[in-house]
Amino acid sequence: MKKMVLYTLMLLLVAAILIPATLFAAGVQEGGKERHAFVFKNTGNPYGEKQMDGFRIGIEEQGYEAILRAPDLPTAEAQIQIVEQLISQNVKSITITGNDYDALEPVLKNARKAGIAVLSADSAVNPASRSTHINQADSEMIGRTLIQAAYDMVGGAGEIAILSATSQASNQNLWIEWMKKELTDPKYKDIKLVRVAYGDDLRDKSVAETEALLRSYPKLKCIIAPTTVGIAAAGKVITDKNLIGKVKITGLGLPSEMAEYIENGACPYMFLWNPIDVGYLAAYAATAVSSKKITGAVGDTFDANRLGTYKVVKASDGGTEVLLGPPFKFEPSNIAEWKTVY
Amino acid sequence: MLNLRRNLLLRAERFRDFGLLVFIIVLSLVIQVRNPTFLTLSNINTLLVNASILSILAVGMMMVLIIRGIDLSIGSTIALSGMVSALTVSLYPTIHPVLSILEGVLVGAVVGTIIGLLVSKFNVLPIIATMGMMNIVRGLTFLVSGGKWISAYQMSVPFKKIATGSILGINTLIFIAVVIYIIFYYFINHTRTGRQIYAVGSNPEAAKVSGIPKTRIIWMVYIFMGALAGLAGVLWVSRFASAQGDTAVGYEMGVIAACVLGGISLAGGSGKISGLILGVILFGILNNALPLINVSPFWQQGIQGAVILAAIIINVLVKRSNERMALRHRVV
Amino acid sequence: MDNYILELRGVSKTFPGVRALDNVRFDLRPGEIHSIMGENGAGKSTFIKIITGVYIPDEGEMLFNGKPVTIQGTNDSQKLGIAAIYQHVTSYPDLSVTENIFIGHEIISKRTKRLLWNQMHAKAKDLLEQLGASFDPKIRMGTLSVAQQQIVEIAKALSVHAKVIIMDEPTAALSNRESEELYRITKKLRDDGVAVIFISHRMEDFERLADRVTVLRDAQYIGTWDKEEMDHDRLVMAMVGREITQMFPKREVTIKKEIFRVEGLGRHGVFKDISFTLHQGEILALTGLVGAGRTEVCESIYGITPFDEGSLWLNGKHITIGHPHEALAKGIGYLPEDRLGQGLILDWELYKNVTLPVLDKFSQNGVLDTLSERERTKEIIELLAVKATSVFDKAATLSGGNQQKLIVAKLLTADLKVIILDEPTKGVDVGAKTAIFNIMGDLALRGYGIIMVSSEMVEVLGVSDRTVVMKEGRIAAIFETAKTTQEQILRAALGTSEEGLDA
Amino acid sequence: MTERKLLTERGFSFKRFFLQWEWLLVLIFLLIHIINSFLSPYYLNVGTFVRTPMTFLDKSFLVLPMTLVIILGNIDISVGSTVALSSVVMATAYNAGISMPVAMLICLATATFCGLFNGLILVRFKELPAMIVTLATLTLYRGIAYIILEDQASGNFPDWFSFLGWGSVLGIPFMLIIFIICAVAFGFLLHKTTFGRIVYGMGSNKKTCLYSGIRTDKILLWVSILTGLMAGFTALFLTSRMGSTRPNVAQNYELEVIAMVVLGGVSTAGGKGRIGGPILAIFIIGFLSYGLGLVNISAQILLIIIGTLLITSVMVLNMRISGKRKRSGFGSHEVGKNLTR
Repeated sequence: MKKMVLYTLMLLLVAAILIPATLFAAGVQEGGKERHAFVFKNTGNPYGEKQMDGFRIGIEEQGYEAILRAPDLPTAEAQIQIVEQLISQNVKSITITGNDYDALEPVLKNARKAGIAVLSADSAVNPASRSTHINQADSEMIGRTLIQAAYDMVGGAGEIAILSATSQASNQNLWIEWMKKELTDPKYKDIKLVRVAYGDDLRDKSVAETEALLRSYPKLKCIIAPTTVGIAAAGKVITDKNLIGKVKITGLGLPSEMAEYIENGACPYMFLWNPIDVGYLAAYAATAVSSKKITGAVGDTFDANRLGTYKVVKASDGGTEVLLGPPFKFEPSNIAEWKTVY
Repeated sequence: MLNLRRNLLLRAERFRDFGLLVFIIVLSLVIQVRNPTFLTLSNINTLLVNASILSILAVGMMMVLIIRGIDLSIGSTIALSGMVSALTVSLYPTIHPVLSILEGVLVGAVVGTIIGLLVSKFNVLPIIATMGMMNIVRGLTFLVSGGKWISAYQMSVPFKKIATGSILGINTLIFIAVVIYIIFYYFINHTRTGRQIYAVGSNPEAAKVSGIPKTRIIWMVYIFMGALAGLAGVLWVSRFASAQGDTAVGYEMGVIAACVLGGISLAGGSGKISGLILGVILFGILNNALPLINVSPFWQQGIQGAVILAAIIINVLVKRSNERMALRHRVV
Repeated sequence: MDNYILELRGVSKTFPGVRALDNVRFDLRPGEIHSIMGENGAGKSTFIKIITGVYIPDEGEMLFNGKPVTIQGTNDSQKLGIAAIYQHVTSYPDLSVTENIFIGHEIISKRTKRLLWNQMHAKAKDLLEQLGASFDPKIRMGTLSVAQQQIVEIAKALSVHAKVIIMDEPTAALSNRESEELYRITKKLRDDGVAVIFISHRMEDFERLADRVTVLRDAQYIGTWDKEEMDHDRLVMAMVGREITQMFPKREVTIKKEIFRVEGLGRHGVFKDISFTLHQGEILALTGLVGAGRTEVCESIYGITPFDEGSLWLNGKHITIGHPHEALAKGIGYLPEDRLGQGLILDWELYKNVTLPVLDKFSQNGVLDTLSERERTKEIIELLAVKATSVFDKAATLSGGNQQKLIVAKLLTADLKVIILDEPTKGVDVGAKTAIFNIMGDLALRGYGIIMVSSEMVEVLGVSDRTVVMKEGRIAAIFETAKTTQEQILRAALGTSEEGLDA
Repeated sequence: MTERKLLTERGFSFKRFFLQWEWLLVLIFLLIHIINSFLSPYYLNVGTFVRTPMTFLDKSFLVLPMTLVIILGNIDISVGSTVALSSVVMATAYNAGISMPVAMLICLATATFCGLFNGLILVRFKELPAMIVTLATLTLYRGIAYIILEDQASGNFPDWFSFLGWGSVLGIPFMLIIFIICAVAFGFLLHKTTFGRIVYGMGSNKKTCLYSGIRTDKILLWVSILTGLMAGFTALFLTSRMGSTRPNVAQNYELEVIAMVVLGGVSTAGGKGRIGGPILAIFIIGFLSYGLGLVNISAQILLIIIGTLLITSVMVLNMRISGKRKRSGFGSHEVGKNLTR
């Protein structure tokens, strides 16, 4: 009897490996189609899902096959493993949204040695490891625009604070730098940036940090949150503490997440580019580079079907990048139509 | 001599809670000095609201620890139950909040049942069983959500009211937490089954001969833990008005830490609600106050670690010195 | 007058590979103390586990008050009014005394089902007072002494109004005084009409208590006798199946020079002013009531728990011992009281157990030489006549006596001068006892100095050359064993004597 | 007195030999390769077997000491944080102008100290279970890493440093070579030396070891130190592979590592298990996730698979044990009682 159980369990054990494998093996079709890969920060992030969708559409339009990957945790270690696996599948190109600016350099260099075109999108990796970077929006522009937004929300004078994502997120930090630069403009002499808090993109921590900000700085007039989780958490707190109108929220957020708070006025308006377009553009850039049409050098131009023609320009970090365009402004008037999209 | 030993043991125990209380008071005063808004009603309210979810989980974890177990899967369970209930709400906005809560609790209970089965019937060590379930449940969460988040606007107002509303002037979260504490205080102190939890943890061998259904007790405790985690999941989602796949990753460590601060021993058998409450409050203060007193965000984790370490070590030192003193005073 | 309250016929029980009980019968009259005796492994424990429903017999029938009954679990036996007090006290250290008494049959209010603490505490207090115990039922069980815990167990039995109370080696862990207390209580129970099954292999228990005795040997029923028709020797014969010519083999050793001396040893609140000397070839008994601090003294000497004052002298040289490791290095070995918990690693092969204290001897710069380990083990356990088939046997598979021998073997691998044996015959059957005494004798002959901690007057008198009696952490008296009597020692232990020569 | 000859030699028994847990692991290992090569045309090539190990070997250095820790009956959940801290310290040291070799030594030293610190607390405060202590240091160490590096990543190490994680000698990854050396060393330590014997002893019954004159504290300290040291190795290789570091590297490594050890047939109850199992487990989980990665199975499916693998394998293990001897609830006392006779 014990033996029986033993063997059935052993079978279970094997099944644990076999069944899912065979089930999901469908994921690979053979047949010489060019394969282009997109690696996002982590799974279960709608923003990322949308980028992947965009990428898939862009690739399949061109008659190629898209591989969409993401680790379960947003770490560089995990992304390295995924890239390794993509290299062995000798895909044509890899487009990655880096969980770390530098940490992926070695593996990505290997990929390029193996003749794979490597691009970064959304969150950059360092110039040494990429042909070019698909920048959803110019960091400088984002930084400055957000400060201007805050300026206009607080009516030219008052305390503002920043609620960022993890202290480790490269692009957020870049934007914050630009915000600080913008603030040096005499025009903002009455605007006081009291604190940069980090919500680590965790709901509970973001909420706690927001509450702390409100408590420590009763005169706080505006919170800038350049991160989807942070801004939603902030909006939630403002709503619950019915401070709507007293403290305003702006920053970068998902329409779906923010619809509630834009509609109830906690957040007069916020910005975001269309992640679908980011992925879509990345798709065309990737094929362009992998097919040697362009090298990703400054001045190269390529056609991105419905988005039109794009030009590779110099990036602030010394590498090159492709700018998607100005961020889109979400306000009560248009939020309704977007909240269901992403 | 025996009475002496007994008294000092009691003293050590009482002293523990007392010492913790003193520590909390001192800490609060220090913070109060640095930031006068700390001991305001509204802040204490926020503090409690933020601590309430953790405290609910802590009750379950206490019972698990008492029966010499541990549960690392609660973070994932929170995510799953939260996601499931949020999905249902987004599909049927008219569903009554109480039903969503029950739904979440049910999901959690199912997870708990599986863990309990593994631990009590198949003798899988708790740490392993729950570690495995942690992965499985997390994976399931991603599967059911298909990578989507459920956002504020997709949730019915009553559902969001679960966390923001208030009963008898008290915020619902706090209210629920308090109710849970009362229920479980009564349960583990004044019912037969409740005491049997302690019995099993105190001497699992003896349980056999004195006819205590060891297996069933252990199983039950894990079901409770799961159910509470499920409840916490719904509250979580309702509170933050958003459900995502990676909700509460690594949350279990915080809960266990709170229990440890509350003086529940991982050796099983012992642990009191009173101590637990203190532990949870201390943990809540650490989370709430550090941002308040302008501690650099980069120092917060370090400080928390240091406090936990200090707390457990001081606890030991106090116990020891008590025993040594008692021995010195004993004449031979 | 054959109205039996409990009667078993042809009961058999088999475990994988082990015939634990073979066609055993037994009967019990109300208001009698019926002693079940037999060596370890004779099947006593299995037998009572069957009565209490922990095990279910393979064959045989059981009658309660003349009516056949089947007991499927502990609950059934409790319903019938059978209560058991087990060898290894099965209490809940973290729970209060009250709970320990009422566990399984708590007093709960009919309506709300909540526990009625006050009633339970009150009732518990009565029960304890009936048994002449004074401690507060609210305190945690873990803070009680073994004896007190057993009283609680008895109170538990009373609380269910048990008609049959089974005591499984209750005196094993008790000092004489506590045993006296237990005898009193047991007799009281009997006079109240309770039928008591008393399991033990302490002769004293039988002589002081039993009305009748049933003897088991090797899972077989040997017979049942009235107290009167049984004397010590015949009982031992029945138990062992062979005649024990000499329980305490006397051998002639000429006590040589002093080898070890303890001066003014003291540990705050535990013991004080402990001074004695030990000579080569001498067996020094260290006795006294349980809790008198004997084990504590030994453990301090052995370096388990540091002492606060006093000094140790080995061969006239002052030595300090901070850790058992140093003790062994200096030639002092200790056989701990708790065989399973401190003496052996049960799921280890014999040879691994034997060489554990002296692994360095069996390794070149850290690398083990298992072959020599096994060879040495073979020699030494053959020397001590440990019953085993190979050195790969697991320690757990040995009987109590052989396990004890195995621990002695551990000591012998290290070259020692002083050996401290803490209750070496505790829970060991008659046959093995003799063997162990023989070994001690041989060791003495070979010039070891031996300290034997023991509560059993008989063996203290039988084996030792001198006797150190401790009382409440101090030395009450030191006797030349040959020139002393059980009474003297007892009086010293209980603190009613002044006599005794000093060290 | 017994004339009966005592056996000191034990003949080779096929049953004993093939009933070892490792065989099941080997089976699974092969099975995985077969499945994988069926699933993906890219699987069966030299590249796979050369490059794949690199993708998971960094954390497997932790598996070796963790095996000791668990056999010892303890657990250490602070290893991930230790890796992070030592790696951060190394980077900071290097960027403060200290030469790389020295910085690497500092890294190892830091890690070793972390281990030692755990060990010291465990020794001085025996009342505290390892789980609690390491839970506290888990938070503490990573906290310190954050204090040091705040929101910065730190890197730009010399080029040769990347050789550790990427280079290979005669086609064999350098990491693999080092790992094999370490594995052999640990295997020897655990199975051939007195140290290993005592580790098993303490795992089965600390008291007995103490009463047998074993300096248990010393052993415990050494195991902790070894754990720290190996965490240092992991830090070196991980950092080398990433070319830069930051306070949040090596998240959740502890759980992955413990999972591997347990899958390797080491009982968390202590005293049982061999080094071979965990090593096999490393490669099983490694190649499994790699192979499934090749067919682009999503991360969450992988989570589920590994979870199931862990639980089922442990259940099988339990069956074997309880099959061997009558099951006995808790504690060795009970075993003793059942089998006495």
